[in-house]
Amino acid sequence: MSDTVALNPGPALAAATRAGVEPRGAKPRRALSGRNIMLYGTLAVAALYYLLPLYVMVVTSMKGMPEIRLGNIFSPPLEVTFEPWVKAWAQACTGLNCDGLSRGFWNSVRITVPSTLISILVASVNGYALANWKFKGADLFFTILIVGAFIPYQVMIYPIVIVLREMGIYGTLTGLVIVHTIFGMPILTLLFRNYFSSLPEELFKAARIDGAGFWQIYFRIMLPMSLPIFVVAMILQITGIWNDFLFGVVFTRPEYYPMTVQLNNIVNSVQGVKEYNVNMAATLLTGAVPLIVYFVSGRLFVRGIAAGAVKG
Amino acid sequence: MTGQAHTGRPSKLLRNLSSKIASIPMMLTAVVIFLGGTIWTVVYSFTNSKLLPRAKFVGFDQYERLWDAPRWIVSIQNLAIYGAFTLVFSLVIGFLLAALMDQKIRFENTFRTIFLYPFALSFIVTGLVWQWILNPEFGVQSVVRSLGWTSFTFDPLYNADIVIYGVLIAGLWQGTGLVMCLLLAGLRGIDEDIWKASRVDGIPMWKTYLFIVIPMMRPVFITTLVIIASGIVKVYDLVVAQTSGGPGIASEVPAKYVYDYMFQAQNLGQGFAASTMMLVTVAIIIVPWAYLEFGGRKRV
Amino acid sequence: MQNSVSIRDLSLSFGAVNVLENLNLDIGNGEFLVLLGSSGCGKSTLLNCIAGLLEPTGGQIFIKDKNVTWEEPKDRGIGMVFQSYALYPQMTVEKNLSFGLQVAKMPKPEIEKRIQRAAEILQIGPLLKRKPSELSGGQRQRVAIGRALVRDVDVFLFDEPLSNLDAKLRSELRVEIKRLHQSLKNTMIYVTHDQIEALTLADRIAIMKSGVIQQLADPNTIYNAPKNMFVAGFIGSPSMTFLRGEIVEKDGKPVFHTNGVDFSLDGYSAAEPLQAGRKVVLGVRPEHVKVNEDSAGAEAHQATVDIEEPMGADNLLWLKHAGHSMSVRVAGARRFAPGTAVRLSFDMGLASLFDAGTEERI
Amino acid sequence: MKIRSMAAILAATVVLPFAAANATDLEVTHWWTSGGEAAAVAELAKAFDATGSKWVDGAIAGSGGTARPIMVSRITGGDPMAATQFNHGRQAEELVEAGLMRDLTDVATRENWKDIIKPASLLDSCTIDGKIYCAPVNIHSWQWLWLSNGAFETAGVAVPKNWDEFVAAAPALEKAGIVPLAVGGQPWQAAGAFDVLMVAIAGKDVYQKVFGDKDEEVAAGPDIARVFKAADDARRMSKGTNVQDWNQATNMVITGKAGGQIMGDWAQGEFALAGKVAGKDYTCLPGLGVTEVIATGGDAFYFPLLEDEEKSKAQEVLASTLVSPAVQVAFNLKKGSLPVRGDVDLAAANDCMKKGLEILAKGNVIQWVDQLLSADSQKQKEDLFSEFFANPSMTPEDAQKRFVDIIASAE
Repeated sequence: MSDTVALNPGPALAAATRAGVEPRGAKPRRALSGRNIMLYGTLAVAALYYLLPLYVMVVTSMKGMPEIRLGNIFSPPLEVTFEPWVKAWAQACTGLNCDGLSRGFWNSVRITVPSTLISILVASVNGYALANWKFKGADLFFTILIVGAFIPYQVMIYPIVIVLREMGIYGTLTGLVIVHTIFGMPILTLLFRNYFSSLPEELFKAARIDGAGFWQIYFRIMLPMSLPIFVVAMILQITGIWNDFLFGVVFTRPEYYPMTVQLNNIVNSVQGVKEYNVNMAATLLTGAVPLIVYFVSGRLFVRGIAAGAVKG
Repeated sequence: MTGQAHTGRPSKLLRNLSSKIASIPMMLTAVVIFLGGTIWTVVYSFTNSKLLPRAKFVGFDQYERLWDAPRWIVSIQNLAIYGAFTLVFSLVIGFLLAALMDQKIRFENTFRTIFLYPFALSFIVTGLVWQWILNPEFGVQSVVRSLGWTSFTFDPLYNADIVIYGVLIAGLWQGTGLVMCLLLAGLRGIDEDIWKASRVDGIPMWKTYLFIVIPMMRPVFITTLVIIASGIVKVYDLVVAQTSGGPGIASEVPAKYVYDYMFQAQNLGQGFAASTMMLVTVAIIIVPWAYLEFGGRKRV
Repeated sequence: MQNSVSIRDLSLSFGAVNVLENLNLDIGNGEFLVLLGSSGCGKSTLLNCIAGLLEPTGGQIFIKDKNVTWEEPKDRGIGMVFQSYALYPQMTVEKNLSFGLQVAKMPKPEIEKRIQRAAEILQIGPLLKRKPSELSGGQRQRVAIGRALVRDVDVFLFDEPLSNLDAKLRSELRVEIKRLHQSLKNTMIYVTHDQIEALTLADRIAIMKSGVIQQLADPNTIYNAPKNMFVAGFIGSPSMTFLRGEIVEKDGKPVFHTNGVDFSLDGYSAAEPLQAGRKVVLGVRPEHVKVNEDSAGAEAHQATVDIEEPMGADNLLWLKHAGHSMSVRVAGARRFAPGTAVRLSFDMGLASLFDAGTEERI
Repeated sequence: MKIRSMAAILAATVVLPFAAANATDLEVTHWWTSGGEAAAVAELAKAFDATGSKWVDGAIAGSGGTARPIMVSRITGGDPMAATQFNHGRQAEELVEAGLMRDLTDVATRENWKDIIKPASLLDSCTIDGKIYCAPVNIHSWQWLWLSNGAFETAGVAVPKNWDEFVAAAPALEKAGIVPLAVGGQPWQAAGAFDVLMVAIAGKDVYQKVFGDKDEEVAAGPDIARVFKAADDARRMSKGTNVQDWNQATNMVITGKAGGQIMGDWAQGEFALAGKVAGKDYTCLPGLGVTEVIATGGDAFYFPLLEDEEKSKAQEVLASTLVSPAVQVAFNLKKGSLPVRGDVDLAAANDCMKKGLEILAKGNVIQWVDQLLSADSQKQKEDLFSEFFANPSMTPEDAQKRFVDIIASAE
């Protein structure tokens, strides 16, 4: 843990990085004090509330339909079956195409990867420009952007359809990537701006004295110091874009439809029996990628937020 | 200092040129999409556009109809309730969890992952699973009843008076983990000497949190607030997946009104009028604050 | 002497706040100029303007007779050392030193040569492969100086380079910077709030307050003939004692009079005639007062010891004299119990006299 | 990109030997995604593929509410599909007026749609300014009351033969712990149930006056007041339904948890799927057993204007395929809906379907609300009735007042 402290020279940076790792509250005293029982008890109860739905999803997804109709949703499956998973992944139908979620998986990847990369690149450059190269009027644009974070997506569908149509990229992957970049921009720019503002300003000055320009400073000085905040941005974007349904379906053609469209089709197949087990399996399969990203990089997430969002 | 050619101040436009060029995507987004889209929306809210936008102006007709619509009124009330409770509860729960997590506990990583994972799931999934859990025939109610308490009633999704709280339970489940993370990060940013000082001064822990630590966490609270509040205004998917606005119109929200009228009712003008009301409300609350917070301040 | 850096009518304001106002300054070739002042006086702002990191609102800056007011920092021929060192954390020391040269697309052998030279001068050869995080504060600051050194520039800018170091390291590096200046003979502009650094390093000191240079002179003049009460009070520790009074005529000569006590002004060379009745302030530095234990004497400067502060080499006495409190420095060996009555004599040649209204030196 | 081009090469090598080299792909969007629906769509696709072109399926689940915005966006966004489903009615009116849709008058004249499509009102819905813009594919009627014979047996009362008997039997059902009338939570179900009640109780003429002529006075009059009284009964009987989707409500009837449900003919697919037999396990009462009429709701295909010459030709082929007799039979049998032409034989139809066909043959048809009211007014109605059915404190009189307002403002 402490090695991260040593890695960073600037006091502000060191504090920021260390901040994500070490608990700072008052120290606990005895192991089995009343205080500890309260502490862990509360945490355990909270954990139960957060875990319950996941448990229900997993359990339900492994039951057969007859068992679901009879039993309660919390009881473990009497007979474990993976049939719903298979069905959700490979057999569930959308209209004439009966290949389940698998159909949309690669599309989701094809959408998420470039959208995540480009939106982060653009937002980080914005944040960098706002933090270090502020020009007259920059704050105005930023304020509009922040207000834009509050605009419901649905409101913007028509204007964006028109803009994309005029640009001639409606229905293309490029168009969708741009849409994701636009709607990811407010929050990401805020995060990056805060992060870059928290870096010691003298580093930036030193680089300018060294003759580095806008892009050289960005790529050679700022980027290498910004891993934590990039991790945060990546997690937020992967989650958001992977889970997106509306844009994926409105701004592309069927050959690009992401996995969530199939999920929607499976879950909302209105005219048929509701197969809860398949729904849950499909839900878990669709959520798998962001979930894995969270489980793997959750630690970096807190550290990154500590480094970025904390500083105003 | 003589004989030197006098170099004039370069054009204002060219100063910081790279920065300006690099900010073009941001400027375009801000001006064309957010500002332009907003203006376009406002303009067309004064028309009777149906399926397609058309410039037949009808004055305030759409607004009169909007404010006469019981569903819109219910939506606004729901948003107010949902918003107020989400704001308060996610900050309170998020902060409590963060404070607990900050007590040098064991298994911190495990707990954090548990609290945070719902954020990885979409609102659609969140709505579905909580619909399932709160279903009186399968979920919590039936389980408690099967344990012997047969008069137990807990069916928020089928009770118009409390349905919005059912949505709230799901919304908090999805969002508080992130709030906790943000606030935990903020807590970790507090100088340890503050804790030492307050311990030496004999200030009770809760007082230290309330009067010293929380005021020091202002920046992180602002980021958190932006994220929570923008989520509240946009709440749509969750309601659609969990209750579809029901029972009746008891859990309708403004974003859903906008979407339904724009696309299902094919009455763009009405949808735009509702959007405009949302935008105006947001603008009245957010713009002055955002400008104070992000605008005039100079970097030190 | 040819000027290395010239500043003409420089102004800078943030909104309604004027940080610098019509500032003029000429710095000679090879001169070591210290910008001294308390925080917020505009000294760092001025340095940043010279570096090109801040754009002035008005006026011009010349370096080597070239108008660089609107030039990029890199084109100004300057190197800069920062308070927080500002080393790039992800690069080794070597990379830190070579970054600017690489950006300038300098050929590799030349870069290596320059790094070798800088490493030799600063004795950081063994550190070249390390990351900044593996260095001590003093080492980091050497590297930071090295980064300016390799640029092989005419003007070095230091922005409080020693403020983050502890007292011992600070005095060591101070000496080293002085040595560096002596061997390189570059122009150096050095910002600090520490008067010891200013007095020890500077060829000339510019004392600033509210964006205006109060006095620009060599350390000796600054110390002994401060131009106004601000400068007089700012330099010297403990501060100069100020006695408020007026000029009276006695035996045909002007005499300083306060609280019923007269001070002969013999030996003080006033720049203007001292008219009787003029309200003035007499400034006396602690070491310019002689203390005689023998309380009897012709001169009426009787005082009593209030507090004694032994400091090793010196002994600092706080005295009550004619209703004023006054600090006096005596040799460390001379001890006085509180309450002791003493007799003072003043070296008027080294005292300062200010107009009570304008606070300017008379 | 690589994968795509590889797939293209693969497809080319595989397809070329069999199909004509100029096979045209047509993308068709629709919201038919359940098992029975998909099977029905497959019939359309099969028939179209047989003409040498290719049906590329673009299904979007979640009913028209989810799918329509996507379709409209794509058409207005300049990246239209080749054909798309809409309901009979006015949903695509503006797209046609904006000149974005293809004029099918040529095909229709050539194939004499005016004479073969029955009832004629279907084609009227497709006609704007004398030109025909869509190909109707089926008729779905809403006017059905589905009853669970088992539930009534449990309650110890006879299976009702009309709405009044049903209302009278409700207390007995309730006593037996059975929800008399299942009404799902989705807004369109409540609104649809009301419309059905209106036709049944107030009759065809009143219905036509209110929705067709937008006559406020009739809407405020005693006839409609009676309908609201009936809706009030329905509301009382529907208490405790607690499901969202219509098919879950149907499932309550199938399992005997509910006595009956007012729902369109698509519900019989659910009964069939559960292995229930009409007349034995369940009973269907067209027109609620009061006024036997069939409303001609349903689906039609619209064809956006395309630049590609080949595709435009294929669009015409698709249009004529959709209304061809063989396709009509195959499609509607699977879909459980009625064909749009009177000259086909549906011998394989079940009892309930046959009842519908009879009524259709008698010409007892009305236009459905979708054809008479704009989507906007429909949505307002949905809001009103979903609130009405969920909120017992709303009086029928208040509801009627709001209903009158909606009719008054309808275009």
